[in-house]
Amino acid sequence: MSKNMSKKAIFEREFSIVATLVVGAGALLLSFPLFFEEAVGEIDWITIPMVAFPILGSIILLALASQQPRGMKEKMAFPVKAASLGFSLFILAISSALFFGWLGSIDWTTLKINEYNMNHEYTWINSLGISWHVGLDGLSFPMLWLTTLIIPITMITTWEENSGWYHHPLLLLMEGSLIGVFVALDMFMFYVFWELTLIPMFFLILKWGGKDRRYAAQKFFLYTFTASVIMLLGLITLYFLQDPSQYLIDRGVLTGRTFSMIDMTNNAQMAANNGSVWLGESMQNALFLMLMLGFLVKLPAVPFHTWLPDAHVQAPTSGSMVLAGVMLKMGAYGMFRLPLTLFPHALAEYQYLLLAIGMISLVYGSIVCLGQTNLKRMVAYSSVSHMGIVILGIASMQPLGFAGAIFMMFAHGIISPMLFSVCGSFKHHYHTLEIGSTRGLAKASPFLGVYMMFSWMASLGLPLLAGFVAEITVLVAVWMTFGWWVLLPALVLVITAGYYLWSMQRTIFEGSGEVVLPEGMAVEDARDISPWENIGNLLMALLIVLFGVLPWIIWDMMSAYANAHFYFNMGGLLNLVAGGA
Amino acid sequence: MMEANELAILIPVLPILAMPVILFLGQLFNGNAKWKGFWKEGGTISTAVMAIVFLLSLWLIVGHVSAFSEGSDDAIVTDVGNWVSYQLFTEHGDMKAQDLGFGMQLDHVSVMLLFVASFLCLLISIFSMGYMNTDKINENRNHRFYAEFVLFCAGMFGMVLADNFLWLFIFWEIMGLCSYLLIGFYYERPSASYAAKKAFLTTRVGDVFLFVGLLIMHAEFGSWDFSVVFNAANIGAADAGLIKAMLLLMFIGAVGKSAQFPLHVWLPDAMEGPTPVSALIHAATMVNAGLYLVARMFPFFAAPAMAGELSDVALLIAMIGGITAFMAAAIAFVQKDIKKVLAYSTMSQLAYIFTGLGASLWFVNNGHDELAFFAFGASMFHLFNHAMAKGMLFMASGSVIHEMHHAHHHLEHSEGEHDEDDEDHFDAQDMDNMGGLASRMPITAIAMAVGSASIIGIPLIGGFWSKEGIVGSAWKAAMYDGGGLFIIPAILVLLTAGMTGFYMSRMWFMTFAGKPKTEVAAHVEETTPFIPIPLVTLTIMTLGGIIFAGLNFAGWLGENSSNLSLSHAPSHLWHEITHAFLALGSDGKIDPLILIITWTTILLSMVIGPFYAMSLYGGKLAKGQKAHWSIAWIVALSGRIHSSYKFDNSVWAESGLSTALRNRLYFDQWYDALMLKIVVPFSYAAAWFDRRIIDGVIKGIETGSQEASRNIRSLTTGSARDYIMMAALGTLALFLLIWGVA
Amino acid sequence: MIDPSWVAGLGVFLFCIGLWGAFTRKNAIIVLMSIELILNAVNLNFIAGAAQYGDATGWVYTAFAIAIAAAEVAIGLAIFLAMYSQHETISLDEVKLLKH
Amino acid sequence: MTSDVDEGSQAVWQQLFSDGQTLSALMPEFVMLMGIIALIVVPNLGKARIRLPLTKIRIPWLFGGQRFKATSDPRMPAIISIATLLISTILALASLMGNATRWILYSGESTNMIVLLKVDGFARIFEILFFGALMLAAVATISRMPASKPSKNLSVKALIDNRRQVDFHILLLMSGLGMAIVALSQDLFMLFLGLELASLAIYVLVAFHKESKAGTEGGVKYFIVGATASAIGLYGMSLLYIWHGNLQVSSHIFYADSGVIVIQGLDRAFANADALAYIALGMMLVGFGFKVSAVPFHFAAPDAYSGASSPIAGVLATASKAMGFIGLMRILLLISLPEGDGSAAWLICLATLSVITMTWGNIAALGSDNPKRMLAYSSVAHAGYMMAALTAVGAWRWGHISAPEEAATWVVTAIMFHLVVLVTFKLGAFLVLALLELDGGASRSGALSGLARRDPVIAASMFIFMLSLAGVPPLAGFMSKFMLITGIVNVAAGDAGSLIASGGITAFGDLHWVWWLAFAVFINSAISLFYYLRIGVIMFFEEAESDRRRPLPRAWFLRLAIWSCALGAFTFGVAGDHLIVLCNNAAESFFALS
Repeated sequence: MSKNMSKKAIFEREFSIVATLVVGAGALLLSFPLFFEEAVGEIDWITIPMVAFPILGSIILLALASQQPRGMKEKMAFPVKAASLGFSLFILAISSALFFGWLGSIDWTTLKINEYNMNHEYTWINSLGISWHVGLDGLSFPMLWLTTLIIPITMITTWEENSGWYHHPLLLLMEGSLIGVFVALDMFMFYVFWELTLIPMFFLILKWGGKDRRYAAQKFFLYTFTASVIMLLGLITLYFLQDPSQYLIDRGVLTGRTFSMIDMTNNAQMAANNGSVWLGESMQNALFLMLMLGFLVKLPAVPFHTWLPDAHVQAPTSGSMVLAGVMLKMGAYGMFRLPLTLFPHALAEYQYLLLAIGMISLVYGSIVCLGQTNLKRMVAYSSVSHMGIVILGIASMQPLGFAGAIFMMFAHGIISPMLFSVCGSFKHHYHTLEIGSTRGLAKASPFLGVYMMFSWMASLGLPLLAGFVAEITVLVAVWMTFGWWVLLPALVLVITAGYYLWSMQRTIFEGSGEVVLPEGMAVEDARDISPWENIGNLLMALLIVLFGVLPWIIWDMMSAYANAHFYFNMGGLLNLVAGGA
Repeated sequence: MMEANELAILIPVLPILAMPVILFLGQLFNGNAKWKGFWKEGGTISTAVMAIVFLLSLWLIVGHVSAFSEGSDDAIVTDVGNWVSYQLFTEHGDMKAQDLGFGMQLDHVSVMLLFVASFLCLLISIFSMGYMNTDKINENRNHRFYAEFVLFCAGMFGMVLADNFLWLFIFWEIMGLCSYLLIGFYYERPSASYAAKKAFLTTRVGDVFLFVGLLIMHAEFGSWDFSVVFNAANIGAADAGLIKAMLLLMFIGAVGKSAQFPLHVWLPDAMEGPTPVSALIHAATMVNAGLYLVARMFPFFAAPAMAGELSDVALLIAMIGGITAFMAAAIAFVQKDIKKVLAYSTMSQLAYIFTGLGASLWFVNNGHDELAFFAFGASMFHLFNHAMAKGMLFMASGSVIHEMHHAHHHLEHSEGEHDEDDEDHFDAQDMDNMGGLASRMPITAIAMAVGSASIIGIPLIGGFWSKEGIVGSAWKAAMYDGGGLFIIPAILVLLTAGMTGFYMSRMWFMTFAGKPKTEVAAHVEETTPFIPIPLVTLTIMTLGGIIFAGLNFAGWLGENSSNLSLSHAPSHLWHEITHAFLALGSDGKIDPLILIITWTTILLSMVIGPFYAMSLYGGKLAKGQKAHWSIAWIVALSGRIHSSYKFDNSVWAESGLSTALRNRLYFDQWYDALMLKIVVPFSYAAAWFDRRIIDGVIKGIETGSQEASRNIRSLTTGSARDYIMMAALGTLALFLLIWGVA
Repeated sequence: MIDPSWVAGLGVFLFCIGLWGAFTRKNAIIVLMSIELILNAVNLNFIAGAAQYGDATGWVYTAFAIAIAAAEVAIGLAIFLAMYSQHETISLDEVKLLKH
Repeated sequence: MTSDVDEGSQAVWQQLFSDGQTLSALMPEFVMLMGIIALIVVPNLGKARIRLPLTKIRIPWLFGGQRFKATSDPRMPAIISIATLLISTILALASLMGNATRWILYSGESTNMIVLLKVDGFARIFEILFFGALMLAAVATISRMPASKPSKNLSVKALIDNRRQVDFHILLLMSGLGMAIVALSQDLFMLFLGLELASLAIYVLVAFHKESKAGTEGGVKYFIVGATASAIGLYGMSLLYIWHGNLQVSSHIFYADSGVIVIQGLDRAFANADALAYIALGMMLVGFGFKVSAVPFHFAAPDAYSGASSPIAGVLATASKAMGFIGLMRILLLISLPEGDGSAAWLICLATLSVITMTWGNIAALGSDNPKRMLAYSSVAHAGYMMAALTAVGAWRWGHISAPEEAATWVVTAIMFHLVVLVTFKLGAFLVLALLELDGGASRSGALSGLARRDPVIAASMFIFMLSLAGVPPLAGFMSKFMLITGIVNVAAGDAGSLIASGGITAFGDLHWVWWLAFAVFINSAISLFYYLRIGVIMFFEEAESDRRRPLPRAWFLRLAIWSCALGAFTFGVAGDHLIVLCNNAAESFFALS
């Protein structure tokens, strides 16, 4: 549209856009207390900005940048990137302030089940009892903090991605929708954000992806969407299994029911407390399976995992980092939030099914890793294998297992981005991901080698790095519930070490003196990673060490959540565990 | 004393903190002249840290030793802090609050190990400043070495000090990582990176079993703290079968770490690392970790509830020890590489200690506490002696190699044309290139002689005191009723004593006696700085074994009650000697069995082994070469024997057995075959399955739906009449349906 | 007067003929004629019903139906003309550019 | 559906043309009529004069002669029709707000009276839908006829001739009038009249491009099949008339001065229906099935869509489909739902029909390269979704549940909501194609390639439409599909909620099997996502074809329409609450019988 426009005209238009947006936003912000205060009650000044700022910010930046002529876009890249980084850092500041109690001085370890900090509810679609309902607890807050942490790091690491005026705002959009998923306490809202996350990822893969990016992106979108619509069907069924008479009139004017997780959990809790099975056995099982399907695909667990390697291999570094770092955790988070909380009996019923799925994901995933010739694909399968540990922790039905699983989510959330950023740098500098096509890169690019070794070691569960805490806690729980089954995960520890060390030996080591580069690559082209990648990797490495040496920083709230959760489900689980162990 | 305890945490923490500092500075000043000169590329820092740590631990040790001798509690525990706390849901349906904290515990064994570790680490750090920094190949990357080195030491200290099995395991794993890094220090060598991977994976296999054992322990005791786990009442409450399984699993872990059969394959390859690393891993630290773990199992066997239950575990331990000792010694016969010889001798000596521990555990489990304490003490004492001697031997061999290297370089330069690949042809570690070095590097020669003597067990020198005790205990165990199968390890260790005598002296003579076999060997000079310091120190330590014997170190290590006092050292020394040579028991009677065993051992190890070695490999020095008086007579003697007794061992040399030994009994081949022929192809098959079958289903759905779409759309023929016809048929179907329902 | 059922019967007969024609004939105009037949059957039905119930609305319906039929024919023929000017045929089987 | 009409009903009964009230009640329709007349008259105004005989006085006589500039302006007809539609939309909205139910009835003698029209929220919402959709189409075609492919012997100049515009917009308004009558009608034949008025206009509109082969061919096919179908439907009605004696949708009791007059409508009659009645029902299903393009009556639809110009295709996919659904709902939900225990007779066949329809539509759309055909098939699929919801009502076992009407009302609400928001994104998608047609045809997916480069805003809105069609939150399409599903599941769950609350247990097997229809809908929407996403991929990540590098033409009105559609598609998704409430009131008035 804007072909031969004068600089002046461009400037005027930009100015007008910015001015209108800024003025509009300011007016909205100011008018909020004036007009809506009494309408909605006191306003949630923490969560709403955390969700809204990134999304609005990204839309503004995209709108601003997409209208520019070609040359202008490249010029705008830097300010846009800086702006998006600034947004995400701002969000990180908020969440960290919450974490360390500087904001609202919140103690995350004292929450009971179904108690939430910053619990706000505004009616949204009143006729169906849908509301904008947010809150945070020991389960969702670590995930939220992880998100706010990983996104800026991703932005820094992939700072030099081409057409960044488009790339970084997408990451920002990603952050907003992910935060929405983690703060949602209304099932409808949860689902909306759940699906919203797909769109930026779709674009990331499609725009910056590899050769088969089109296939991978569509597969990713379709696969997860299919699973989650079945999950949605389960949610709707659950919705209609409530009794209209139970709720106030303002819950679902037309249906008299509600999507609020809190109310659902209350019902389940009441049922559990008086020893009865909420909704009845078969209904619980059916709904449990429907919800779990959606989450297992997202996790992903074998045999629903095949979208992951394709997506990862084709995705750009940033996409892989966010996908592995945060999006996979949505699945596990959802499991804890809905099925495990609402259907303890079904959990007990399908304990051994989960055990089987977890074991298969773990063992099979690691064996397949060993057989990969593509570095990124190997790492992707290792994600599958690690998520198997999460499932095992759930299947163990031990508070320790639950806490360990949550910690695994967090630990993998900070380790896997580093894995993928290393793979990305490898691809970026050596234009290949084939294991064995290079030798002795540690000489040519020592930092790459160091980070690769570090992240590899972190991922194979080396003590005093974040992964180890999760593994040992989960496996203790697994032994206590399943006994000798624990030998399989133990075996996997060896296999994991095997494929990681083997891949390192065949990429960054050997070469006896001179570096072996992939065909058609001159030695002088072999450079070390860029400062940006360096910073990003260093940050992640520090985090991994921090949470490996001092896990209690974040472990305590997870453990508190798991315990509370467990006391709540006790009524249902006691006899079963006693029988099952 | 409390101060010492509070400061004790610094012992592992200081090195850990030193590591990033060294790395950072190294990155910063890499290539800088001052950094190379004064700072030794971090060597100075690590030495300083090690010195501080050594002083700290000395302080700690002295304090505790005196505390022990005042008869205070045997273990002093300091709690440092909590790590993670959680809740457990027991089968009885109640929630137990748990927490995994880190604390430090000191008792006799850990005191001894702490001393060994800190002392040797300090010496090795000094040694490396000489060895590493004067070698071209390490230019500008020594800071990596020192960083990994200090981390390694931290792991060792932490493991020794930890007061619960979780932290023991954590530091254990850190050591595994560091051994990986250090063995793979020359990562550009395929052999090195292969060896590193092998070491990590092999030990990892053991670690995993240990891990599972720890899980069982946690399930049984609900904790990993020594204080809880070693409580006899708790052990009594636990399930005996599971305890047995737990001990077995933990022992596999120890086997992996201490390179015992069948997980021994990694140790010889680990020689790929720089020599200080070999000294570190194979003498001072890592290999002792396994022994330490097994020693830690003592209370389980001692617990009354387990009496008689676990004797076969003990037997297994001893058996593995015996087999490994014999096998390693046999392989050591044919090794040409000086460090390989030492590696196998390490294996074999550790195996001795395992045998001794096995005997001790067997005794205590069958209620013969006295003998148990004796065997235990002997084993620990042997650990001590072996650590000292072997550390020294490795450093001495390092010095030899280093000087050989230098001499070679020197020659190359003097001859002018200097091409790199020539260096590869010349193997500075091959004993066939050496010979006659006794005169050229006296300090090294003496140190090596003393060390070998200690390993062989020449009377009155360090190793002698402990080895006797181990062999004797094994035989005693064999002779006691129920210990019948102990005869196998007993015989094996007895034979091994003789073989030790052979291969150690073989190494010494091949290296130092006779004429120089190559031009290089003739030009060796002993010039490198720093290297002599540790050699001399350790020579003294080794020779000082007799003092430790006098102090009843063994007894002190064995039964926690007795104390170290110089006052009745002489009397006790006399008691020791009589006990050693006349098998005079405490009751003043002579035990004939032990008498026979003792003298057989002495004969084998001191006479027969060395004699054959001399006759095969001995020889006079070249004309004009003078050795130091302390070893000159040995050289001379070897020369005489060599010339007078000619053995023709060509038959044996060609025999299949020796080939098998040269190929390390084909263990490595088998393991590699297992990996490459079975595991890897299987994994490729799995990958194929994943792509083609599981993902194939998805792809099939996609293609199938496209096909279906094509077919369906082909029904839209484009002719209006067909449309009407279709509609009519559909309507018909509808009517039928309505009919069916209405 | 005649029994309305006869009229309705005739209607059924016409309907069948019309339907058959619509299925079988290629020529668009003849198909249109068959559709007209169906509409006539409708008219007969309405008349029969009106006679049956003595209800005036039947007649009204019929009147409207005839009008509709006329309109349909007019539009139909117009469209056929347009088709003919483009395709030079009015055979329904020969215009199949758009398919699948 | 009704048991008895309560005596004291506040509803207003009035004779057709008896008083001014009818006029006020039917004001939107009259405005449409006026608009049509204006369209006929105004373009002919010119400066023609006649001389009085025997004098020199020339009286300006506005018809004929040299036309004024304004009246010959090609935009003028469109402006008139837009104004007309706008006014009638506003009027309809006003009367919706004041929602009073009026029954317009015709009485010959005082003995037999028939109810012709019922002015209520239901009708009003649908009128707004129709007028809105047509208005968007009119706005889209304001400046020129979007010509799919002008033939060589005819220039675009001729295509944008004022006369053609007049014809086009007259037809547009007529179809709107017909649709409005369908929405209002309370008597089946009345409904049929409206239907025919609308369809006949649309037949012509489809074939409006008589210069192109495709246009005429599509028109012919659509006409032939449509005429046959509606003839069959009419025959079914006539059978019903024979069977029952009137075609009233619902029963009534009037208290006229001549005494109590009872009309027994078909709803009562079907309580004891016989074979004839069901045959008639089936025939009418054929008639309306064609309008909603349900399998197997949908075959002509893709051809018609790809033959017609895109705005018209959009009207077909939204307004005309909605018209068909009004008929279906009247027949199935009002007439042929049995009272008392047991589910409706047509349950099984409609369930099968819906599943086949949605699956067929999606599978067929998977592989079609022509965007218009793809959208046509997708609209077939959407018909399937809505029929599934209808089926759920058929499955309702009356009396088993505390408040049965709620479920039925809810389903009708969902369908209405779906039809309304469908206008925003389905028609919007077609308008984007219209914009591309101005750039030389949109009959291949290649036409869309590189659209993001050429025009990011249009591409973004197209992507919004696609995701909305697929039902991706937070867009309107998701909301509507969500509501359809809730309708079905609500029926399937029955009174399980209160059962559970009272300590009872509901096994999963106790859910009615229509639950699986919801399952089918979701699986199908997952399948459909594939081809919708493909459009997105083509737009964003394929290089534009060599002859299509230049930016799109500035058709500001068309862009305006597209943007408003995109805005609606987003707004109704995140803030559809009020619309839901409106639809719910309308649904209640739909079932209210007096």
